[in-house]
Amino acid sequence: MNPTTPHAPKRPTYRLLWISIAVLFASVFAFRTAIAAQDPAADPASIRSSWEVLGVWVAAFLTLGIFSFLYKDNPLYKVCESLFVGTSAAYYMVNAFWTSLVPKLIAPLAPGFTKAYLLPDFIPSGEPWAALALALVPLALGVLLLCRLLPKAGWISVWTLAFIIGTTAGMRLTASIESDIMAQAAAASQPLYAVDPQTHSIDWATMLAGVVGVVGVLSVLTYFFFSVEHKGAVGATARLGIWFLMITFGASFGLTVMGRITLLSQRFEFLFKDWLGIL
Amino acid sequence: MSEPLLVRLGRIDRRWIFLAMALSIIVPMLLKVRFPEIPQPMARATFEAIERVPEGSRVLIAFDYDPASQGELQPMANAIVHHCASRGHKMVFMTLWPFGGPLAERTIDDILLAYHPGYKYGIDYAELGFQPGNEGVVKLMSTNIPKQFPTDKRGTPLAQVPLLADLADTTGFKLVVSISAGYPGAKEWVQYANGPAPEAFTFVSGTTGVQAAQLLPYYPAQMEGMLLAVKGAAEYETIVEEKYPPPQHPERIGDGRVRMGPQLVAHVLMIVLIVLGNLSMAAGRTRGGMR
Amino acid sequence: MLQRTIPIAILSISGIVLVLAYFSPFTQSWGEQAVDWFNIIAGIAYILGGGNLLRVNLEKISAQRPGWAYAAITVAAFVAMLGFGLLKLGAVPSEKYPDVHFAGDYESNSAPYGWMYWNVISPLGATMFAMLAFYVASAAFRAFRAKNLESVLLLGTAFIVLLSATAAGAYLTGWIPADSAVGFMRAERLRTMITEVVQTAGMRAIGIGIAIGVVALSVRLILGIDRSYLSKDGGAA
Amino acid sequence: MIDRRIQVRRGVEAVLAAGIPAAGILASASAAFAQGDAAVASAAAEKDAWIDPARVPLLVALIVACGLIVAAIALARSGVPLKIRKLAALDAVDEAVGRATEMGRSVLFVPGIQDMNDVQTVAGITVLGPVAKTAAEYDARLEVPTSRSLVMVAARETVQAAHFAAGRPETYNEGNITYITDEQFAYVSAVVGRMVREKPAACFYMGAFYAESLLFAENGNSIGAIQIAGTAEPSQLPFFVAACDYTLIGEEFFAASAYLSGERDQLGSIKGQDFVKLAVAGVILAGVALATVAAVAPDGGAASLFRSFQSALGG
Repeated sequence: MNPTTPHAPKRPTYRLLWISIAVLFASVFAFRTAIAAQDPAADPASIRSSWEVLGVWVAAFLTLGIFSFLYKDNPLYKVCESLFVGTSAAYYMVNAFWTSLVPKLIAPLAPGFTKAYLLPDFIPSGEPWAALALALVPLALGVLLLCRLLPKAGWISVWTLAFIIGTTAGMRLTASIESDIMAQAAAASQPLYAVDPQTHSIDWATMLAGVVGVVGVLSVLTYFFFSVEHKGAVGATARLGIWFLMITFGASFGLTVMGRITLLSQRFEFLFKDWLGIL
Repeated sequence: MSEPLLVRLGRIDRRWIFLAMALSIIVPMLLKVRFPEIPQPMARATFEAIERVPEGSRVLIAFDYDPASQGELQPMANAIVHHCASRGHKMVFMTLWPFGGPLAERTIDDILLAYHPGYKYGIDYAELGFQPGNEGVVKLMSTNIPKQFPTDKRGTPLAQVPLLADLADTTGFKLVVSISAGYPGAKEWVQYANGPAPEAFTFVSGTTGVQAAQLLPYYPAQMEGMLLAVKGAAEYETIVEEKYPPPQHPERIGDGRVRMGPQLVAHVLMIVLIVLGNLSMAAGRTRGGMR
Repeated sequence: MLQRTIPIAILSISGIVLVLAYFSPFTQSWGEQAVDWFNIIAGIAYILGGGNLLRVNLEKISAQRPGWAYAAITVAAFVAMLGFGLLKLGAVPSEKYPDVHFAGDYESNSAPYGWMYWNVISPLGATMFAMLAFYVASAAFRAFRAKNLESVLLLGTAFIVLLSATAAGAYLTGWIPADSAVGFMRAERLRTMITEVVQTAGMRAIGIGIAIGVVALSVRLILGIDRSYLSKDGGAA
Repeated sequence: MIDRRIQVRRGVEAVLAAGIPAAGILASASAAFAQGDAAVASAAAEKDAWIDPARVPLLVALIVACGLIVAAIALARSGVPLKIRKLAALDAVDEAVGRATEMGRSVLFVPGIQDMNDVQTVAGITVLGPVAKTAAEYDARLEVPTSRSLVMVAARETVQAAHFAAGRPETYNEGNITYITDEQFAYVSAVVGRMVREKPAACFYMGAFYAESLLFAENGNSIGAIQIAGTAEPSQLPFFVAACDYTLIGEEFFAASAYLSGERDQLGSIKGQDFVKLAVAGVILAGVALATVAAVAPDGGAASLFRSFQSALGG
């Protein structure tokens, strides 16, 4: 497969980028030392250990490295990205090892070793043989799964995949019907008539909400009905369903945008409060 | 005849838009712009749901998110933990996300122990930590917690932790809270813990803007309370701070309201960008522009 | 036989056990045991992820393909984090068992593993996601067109939600008297109506549709009708 | 409802060893386990029911739903012709590819960023078939950048088969279907770079998408391309619907792939899901009727009927 870059572009110069980041760091460093010299109490970082201060600076450097992609894709961004991919993959493995593999796999297989070196508070099970036997099953299936890494023996991992897919299907079958179909049908069954308990007059607001709710669910369900062409009454209902869908997607769009903006303001908060200390 | 401003605007370099978004957040942040938050029905219902849980009951708080969603969800986590501690609840912390563990621990140090120094590990609060398996963890906890968590996060068998010794399954909690950024999260708690035993415990969730829409159908029948993104957090913080003012460091449960300042300016910018984009396209088309 | 019949049998049996365990208390602990194994294997799968990453990047380095230096950084970061985590280097010794090295807390901020979580993984992950605010802004200007009634409805609702989610909404519609007939036009009333009535109805119908799709797929898998996961080279996932 | 479930747990574990399904290889385990921890029979004096009484409504719903789906698949297999309603996005394929050929520009097809184990990616590759066939007939250049090697293999097979079906096997060029990288944002920036350079006239986004749906839709718009998307990812649908010309929304995407694949089982499954949807709509209508009558006459018979209806559904 030929590499996808059609013609080697003139080696892009990132000089402007490096200079601007270097100047930024130097000025911030000077700025912070100036504040610390004036009045040590004013600089929140002064009380924290040097280990933490180094951490804040590394975090700020990496944050700016990722933001530099907005200006142009550059080596600094690629370094940050590969750092992220490497550290997070290792974090997954270490976490799974200490939280699940040690207490649930190594402990029953090697109780003595685990109690001595890994989990001092570990209490070996009453029937070590039974615990061992029950731990051999996931161990065997796990080893089969890891065979995918070997070029030839990859096919055997399908046994473990079958167990994972089967268990997932079994769990989701009952859960989907109970919580996402039956309970939703119950919640959708709202009355089309509502009386205000005190005044015994019609409570228009609740009644309207009930009608709109019921019409909304049924019309969107009609839109997702594939056995009948969208013509005549079905077509009109489906059209109403599309309008409900558009308002639903509009509201979801607003919520998603709100969420993304909050994440960005937290990053700027970090840069201006924890790193620059001017917020 | 030079092109009208609008059509030239259509070809603007997108980095100017990036700069506009950055400034729309940085400027109000540095000017410390604040707005009063009037709590709406959903945030108030969440507060009432937690208030109805009798004082000193055992509650489960699941930190189902990672640092990427910390900006949206940490304010809710802080406010909920403070609210539960002020009610004297016995709190059990856990997470379905591999990266959630340290977030729970930092909330314990910054909020729980800072505001309520009387809380002792093993008696008033405990940590179960993370377990892989996504919905499988919730499924197994709904019937057999000791099998899912042989030990707590510190490696002590559950039998030796007073708060967890008699914990058989999720019906052992009076309140379950899932601070949820996606899968696995609040939806899996509704399907695999609330579904099997609907009246066993009160279920409340705080969620990101992205996942909020998918959880709305569960409110209020299967989920008594729901905090929608940073707006929900800001409203909920207002009510909690009114009733349970923190002894010191009040700013630690104020992040929601702090972030609502830049939020307003950025939202207005988004609307302006969409309107301008459409105007420039319309202007472009009337001059026989591309497509 | 080994490549087709046994996997299909394993899938069907584990699926049926899980469904049965939900209905009959007698088989409940069978279901619990299957899910316990499922969770352990999910943990082992993370090792597969790490192994794959190592293999792909080591190949890239040995073949000196363009950008192999970044692959080297990924491998170095991976090995460093793995070393600090598995060997608990620099971990804070536990008070109860100071002499048992592996009982130490490796995730605390002063241990290298915890330090890298808070100062490398956390800022990188958070900033990667924060970039989306920039992308949604430029997409707002260049992609979201009000070309027909449907898109006008969508963008109009988005405007209402964006405005009413902040104090701007209250500012713009605060003058409408709350108890008057047109009181529902107030921003927060509009937002509550849109979110709790219309959006809930729409998402409820979409949710029911997706749930029925999950039921159909699960039935096809458990009854062995759908065998796409057994694709030719055996390693479908 | 709290104590309605009979907690017979410890007593059953002795039976467990004999019934370990997945590990038939461990006969010794069952023997060792049989004399396991004392089977503490449940303290409750109640008779151990075979089926937990509270789950009976769920069991009925499960049997009805699965029955309808399996029946529909059997119907499809027996050769009954099954029709799926017209999907606007599919009719737009000819228009889009035709336009690309007129303007002498390429067609881009992005099959999402997940692997073949994701149902949406499989549906995306199925939709690739007819798109490739139309492109072959119009002799338009079709590019398919993928982010998983397995997806590239599947895409190449589909496009080659499409070229055969269009009767032009010689125009099939394997080089147009490339594997770029597994990493999400690296893949996105590579594809977006190519979009801006080659300015395809028609862009298809069919599969599982996350945050990058924005980037594709934005750049597609800025080069003036017709954009047709299809995904079941709820968080990305608002962006695709707002930015693209046609969108296959959630289930429509799976219905389209079933219709295009023409595979009996898939068509039968879609039909079965329609039957279940009809049943659910019926239940909702009944519920609404009961609720309305109960609201009108709060102490009438309907009110108690409605309460049992709600509790049966677990509402």
